[in-house]
Amino acid sequence: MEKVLIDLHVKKKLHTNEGEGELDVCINIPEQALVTVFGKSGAGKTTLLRIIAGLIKPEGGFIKVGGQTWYDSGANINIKPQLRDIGFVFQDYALFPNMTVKEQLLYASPLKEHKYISELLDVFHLKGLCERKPGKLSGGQQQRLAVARALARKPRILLLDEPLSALDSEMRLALQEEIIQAHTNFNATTLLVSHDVYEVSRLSNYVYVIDNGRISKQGKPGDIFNSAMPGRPPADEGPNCYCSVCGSLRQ
Amino acid sequence: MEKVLIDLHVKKKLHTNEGEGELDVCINIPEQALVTVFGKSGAGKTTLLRIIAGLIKPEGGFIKVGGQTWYDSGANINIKPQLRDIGFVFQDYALFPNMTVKEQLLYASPLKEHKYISELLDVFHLKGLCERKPGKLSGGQQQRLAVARALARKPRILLLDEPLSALDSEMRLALQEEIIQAHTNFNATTLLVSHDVYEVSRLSNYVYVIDNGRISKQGKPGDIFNSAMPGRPPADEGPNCYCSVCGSLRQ
Amino acid sequence: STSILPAQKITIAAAADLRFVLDEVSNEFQKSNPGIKVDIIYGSSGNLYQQIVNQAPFNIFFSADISFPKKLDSMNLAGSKPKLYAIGHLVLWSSTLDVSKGIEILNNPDIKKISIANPRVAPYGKRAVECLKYYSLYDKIKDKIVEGENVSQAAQFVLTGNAELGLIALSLALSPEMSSKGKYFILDGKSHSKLEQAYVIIKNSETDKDVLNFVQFIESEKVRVLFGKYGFKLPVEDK
Amino acid sequence: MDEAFLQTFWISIKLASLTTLILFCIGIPLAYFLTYSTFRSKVVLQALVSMPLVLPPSVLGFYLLLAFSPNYLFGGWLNNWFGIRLAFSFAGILIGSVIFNLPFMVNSIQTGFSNLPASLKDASYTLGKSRTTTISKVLLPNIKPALLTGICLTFAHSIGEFGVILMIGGNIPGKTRVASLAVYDEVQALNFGMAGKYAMFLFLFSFIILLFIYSVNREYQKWKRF
Amino acid sequence: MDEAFLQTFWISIKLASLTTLILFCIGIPLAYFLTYSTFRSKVVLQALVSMPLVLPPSVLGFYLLLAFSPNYLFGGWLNNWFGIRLAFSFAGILIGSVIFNLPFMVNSIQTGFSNLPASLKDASYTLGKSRTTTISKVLLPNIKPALLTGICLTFAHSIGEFGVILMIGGNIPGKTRVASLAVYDEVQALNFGMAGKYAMFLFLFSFIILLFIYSVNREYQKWKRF
Ligand SMILES: Nc1ncnc2c1ncn2[C@@H]1O[C@H](COP(=O)(O)OP(=O)(O)OP(=O)(O)O)[C@@H](O)[C@H]1O
Ligand SMILES: Nc1ncnc2c1ncn2[C@@H]1O[C@H](COP(=O)(O)OP(=O)(O)OP(=O)(O)O)[C@@H](O)[C@H]1O
Ligand SMILES: [Mg+2]
Ligand SMILES: [Mg+2]
Repeated sequence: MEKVLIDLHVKKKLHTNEGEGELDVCINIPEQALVTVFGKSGAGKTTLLRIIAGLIKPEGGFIKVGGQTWYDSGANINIKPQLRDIGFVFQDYALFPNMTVKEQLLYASPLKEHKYISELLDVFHLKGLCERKPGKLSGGQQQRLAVARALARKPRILLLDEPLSALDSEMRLALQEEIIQAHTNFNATTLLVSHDVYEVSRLSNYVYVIDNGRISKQGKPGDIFNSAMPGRPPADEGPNCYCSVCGSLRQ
Repeated sequence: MEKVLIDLHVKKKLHTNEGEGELDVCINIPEQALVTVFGKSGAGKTTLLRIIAGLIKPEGGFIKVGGQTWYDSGANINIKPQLRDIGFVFQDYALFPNMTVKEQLLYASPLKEHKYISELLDVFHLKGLCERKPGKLSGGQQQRLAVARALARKPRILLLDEPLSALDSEMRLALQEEIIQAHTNFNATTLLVSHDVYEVSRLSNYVYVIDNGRISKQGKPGDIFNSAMPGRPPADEGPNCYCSVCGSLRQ
Repeated sequence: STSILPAQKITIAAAADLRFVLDEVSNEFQKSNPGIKVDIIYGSSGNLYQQIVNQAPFNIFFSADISFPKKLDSMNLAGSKPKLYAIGHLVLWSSTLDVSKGIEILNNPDIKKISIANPRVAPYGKRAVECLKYYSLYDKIKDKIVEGENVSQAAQFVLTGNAELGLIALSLALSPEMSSKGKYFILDGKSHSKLEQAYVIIKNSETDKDVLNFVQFIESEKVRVLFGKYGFKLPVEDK
Repeated sequence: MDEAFLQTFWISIKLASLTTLILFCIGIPLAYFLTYSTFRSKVVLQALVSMPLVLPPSVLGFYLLLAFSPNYLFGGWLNNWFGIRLAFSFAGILIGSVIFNLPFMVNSIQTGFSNLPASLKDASYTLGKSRTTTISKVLLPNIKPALLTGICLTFAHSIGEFGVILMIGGNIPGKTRVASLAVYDEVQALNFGMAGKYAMFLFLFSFIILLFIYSVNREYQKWKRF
Repeated sequence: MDEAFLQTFWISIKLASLTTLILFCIGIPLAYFLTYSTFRSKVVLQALVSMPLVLPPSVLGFYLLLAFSPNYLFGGWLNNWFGIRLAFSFAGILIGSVIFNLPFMVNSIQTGFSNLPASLKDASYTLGKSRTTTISKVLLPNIKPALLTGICLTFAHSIGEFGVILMIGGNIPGKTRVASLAVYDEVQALNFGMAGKYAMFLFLFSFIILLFIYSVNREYQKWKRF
């Protein structure tokens, strides 16, 4: 088996629609894996990613990455987000209103690699907008910038919170390719939140399903999604529906 | 043919990734229709909706709704957004940070119909969160609130800018049902922006495709999406992919 | 020299009622001693005293009374004994009313406000209250009194017309700014204690020959005339 | 603490509270206009609003003294038609205080408005809400820290202000003699002990008020954020 | 305009610029601490920062005068060890001006910080940026209106301030006589014409500065928004 890179067990109280609950998850992610977190709206996916990034302090447990302990409630260790080598795509993008598209990427890139940034601008279809501030970008352009900014750092761990939800299917397919590329090119271990089963299947090799604050299922995408989802009719392609997503499945 | 409710022709300069362009569209929407606007990221969909809402002033053309002129560059008419009877779901939600979930709905509802609001809270799975402010909601919860708030007003025209993009497929299906319900219950003429072909097919009876600032295609969803999209391989359902979206097509 | 200030410059702290006369005096002095610059800083005597105690870089202090110079002397902060240089006068002043009948005017019901200097701080204010009490008018008109921070401000109140009548210094009433705009009446000296004004040289300045020059100049005939012009009586003359 | 002291103190509080109240009512529409209007020469108005900051208080007070005087235009009109004299009255120092504190209130509220995202206003408008409703229910509640700053600055500054009042107040006990003047008076009278006592009381009182306001604000902030 | 007036004016500008510069440097870390620290008793510090607003300038000036005096502890120490005398010197009035204007700068910047969404800080931290980088590259550029308000309030207020300087400056030409004192002096001299001329000059000068700053800010705002 591959070496485990991220090994965590965290607890955190949640207030959900159903009342008070607790997030209590154990996850092991091997080096260079691309793992998905899947779950209903409000299940705690974002919270989990923010805990890993060090933006929320859990109430108990530990987070170990490589040999290093990032968090340990027992030993009272909690290292700062700045020292965790991550790239985070926020669900609400969290772009800097004061910087142009290009400035955001330059800011994120520690070595200011102009060539790489120029590549990113190209791939994310932002070249023509590189002097604009985020306030003047469309929703999808903002999201693309958020992903590009996270990649600009070439982090060891990528945390992607629904990174492609605002994009049309064509763009989405292209950028899924980019995420796979980035993942292999600079060996980023990736944790992805997505609601799109096709996307999950295409990108990731392992899925965690969060339900009621616990990991209710985990396994390969094929195994998880072949067992029909609760409350959903079985797959059946009708002639009057062109499914753009499935349409391009075979690569 | 049904009576035309919205009749518009507007022009507005856009700065896109490809450089300066112009949005120049003509649209006729019959009363009680549910129409989709489809197009690439940055094509001008949001801009179009904001123009109809009166939040952006176009550079030329007119907007007529019912007998009333909302905008006319020639006659120098431009009525205020407050006087246009619309409900708008913003792509970035635009929730009020100071109000709880329930307060936002009450604020939106002109007659403060507690029963209806309570129904909305139920349907959108927000009842347990009704005393929370948006800062403490998950991404999907925020989006649900944004849709519920637009419906709370029972507007004559609903403008929905990717209203379900942040939701898991189960929730998405349920809320598509709600949008259809609202549409029939209070006869709202609806304009929807969505990237999800399945969603478009399921909800709407007419599609406008914006490309390069012009309406490049229009027609019934079946007609539009059966002609293969540019650059996409033809539809083909593979056995190793469970497509959650297509999976539930047949109702 | 140990002086903080560069040579050829004198800094004088002076009470507000001296403003016009000392300006003329220093002009005259500079005419006959070109190359010596005289800076005069005006303020209420109390405030200036306070600053001197806290080591303000002044060379001479002209107070509106004699008690502050005496206090400086007793604190060993003076470079000379306090010396009387003038005696001031308290006057009634108005731009609208006829004050020639004297203190009687205070019974005029048209008067809504009467301005005086703050009696707790300013020597002229203290004398004004004494005077009103002497004529048993104080309790009757108490509610009409408004106080200026110093005598100069009391003058401002009448000059702008916000008060109909003021009890102020004669030196101000004779100033070019006021003399053309209203009439004054000198109040009887027996109605209040004497306005004896004294100066001292500040410690360490008594060796400065420019300072000594200026002090000598104060005694000259030219200056006596100037003080007379602004209604001050001179100490010798008074005796 | 004798009666005169309490009276003086009470006038200070009355003056500061009324000033704050009046400026709150004037400040909101003015700040709104200055933030959102597209009127080109609004910068001139903006600069005028900030002027009381630049003019020394005594000079401002002196001009008010001229304006209030029955010998001049405005004061004469007031005097002849209404029999009102503003100099040396509570109404007069209130006017002075309102003018003098205008920039503190307006600039603070304006900073709040200009930090708000435009989307809030848009969203409220599309819900059919009038501008007034939008301001009172959406914009103002979202700039509470700025409103609080404005209120605190104004209240505190009018308690501490003495230059203008010195010029137009006439130091009349029970009417225009405020605490800050009393302290100044005692300092001038070299009555340092008494001055120290007054100043200490003023200090403690203001300190407690500020402490209270900031504690409340802290709770509010905590509740708003994560 | 004679030479003395220009000299006076120059001291005013020097004082206001230095005060603003110093407070800008102190104000940012202080406001940051007051906004983001979770330290429980920071409200006490917050209230202390606002105190100079409440104390009458003359009282503050008086206490400073005592503190600077070589007869007392602090001033004595300065005098004996360094031979420095702060009263009646430019350095002294600068210290007074800095203390007196502290709340204007700090409160403005703080309002700016507390209106920022938390996500900006979070995003910058996840990009591996230190706190200092985050403040200088992300937080500060996004609170430009608040910084501008702070700078304007401070600059303008230190041009107009005279109470404190009157007490500790001694109104010495060429050293501590600032424009606001000079105007006051002319008013005291009943020289209303000259006072008016000086005040008008001060007024116009400040008006132009404010107009300039607000125009620049307006451009910036336009550029930021839709
Ligand atoms: N700042 C907060 N403070 C307290 N509770 C919060 C906060 N943010 C979210 N929550 C609650 O915690 C729960 C989990 O939120 P989280 O954002 O992790 O959900 P999620 O799985 O990302 O959902 P979504 O798919 O809708 O984004 C939700 O029920 C939410 O209401
Ligand atoms: N405030 C603005 N000022 C100027 N240009 C803008 C502004 N907002 C968006 N644009 C530009 O106008 C074009 C159309 O934007 P719009 O938001 O309408 O796109 P969209 O079709 O909604 O895209 P998406 O699917 O990504 O949301 C984009 O290229 C964008 O860069
Ligand atoms: Mg989430
Ligand atoms: Mg859009």
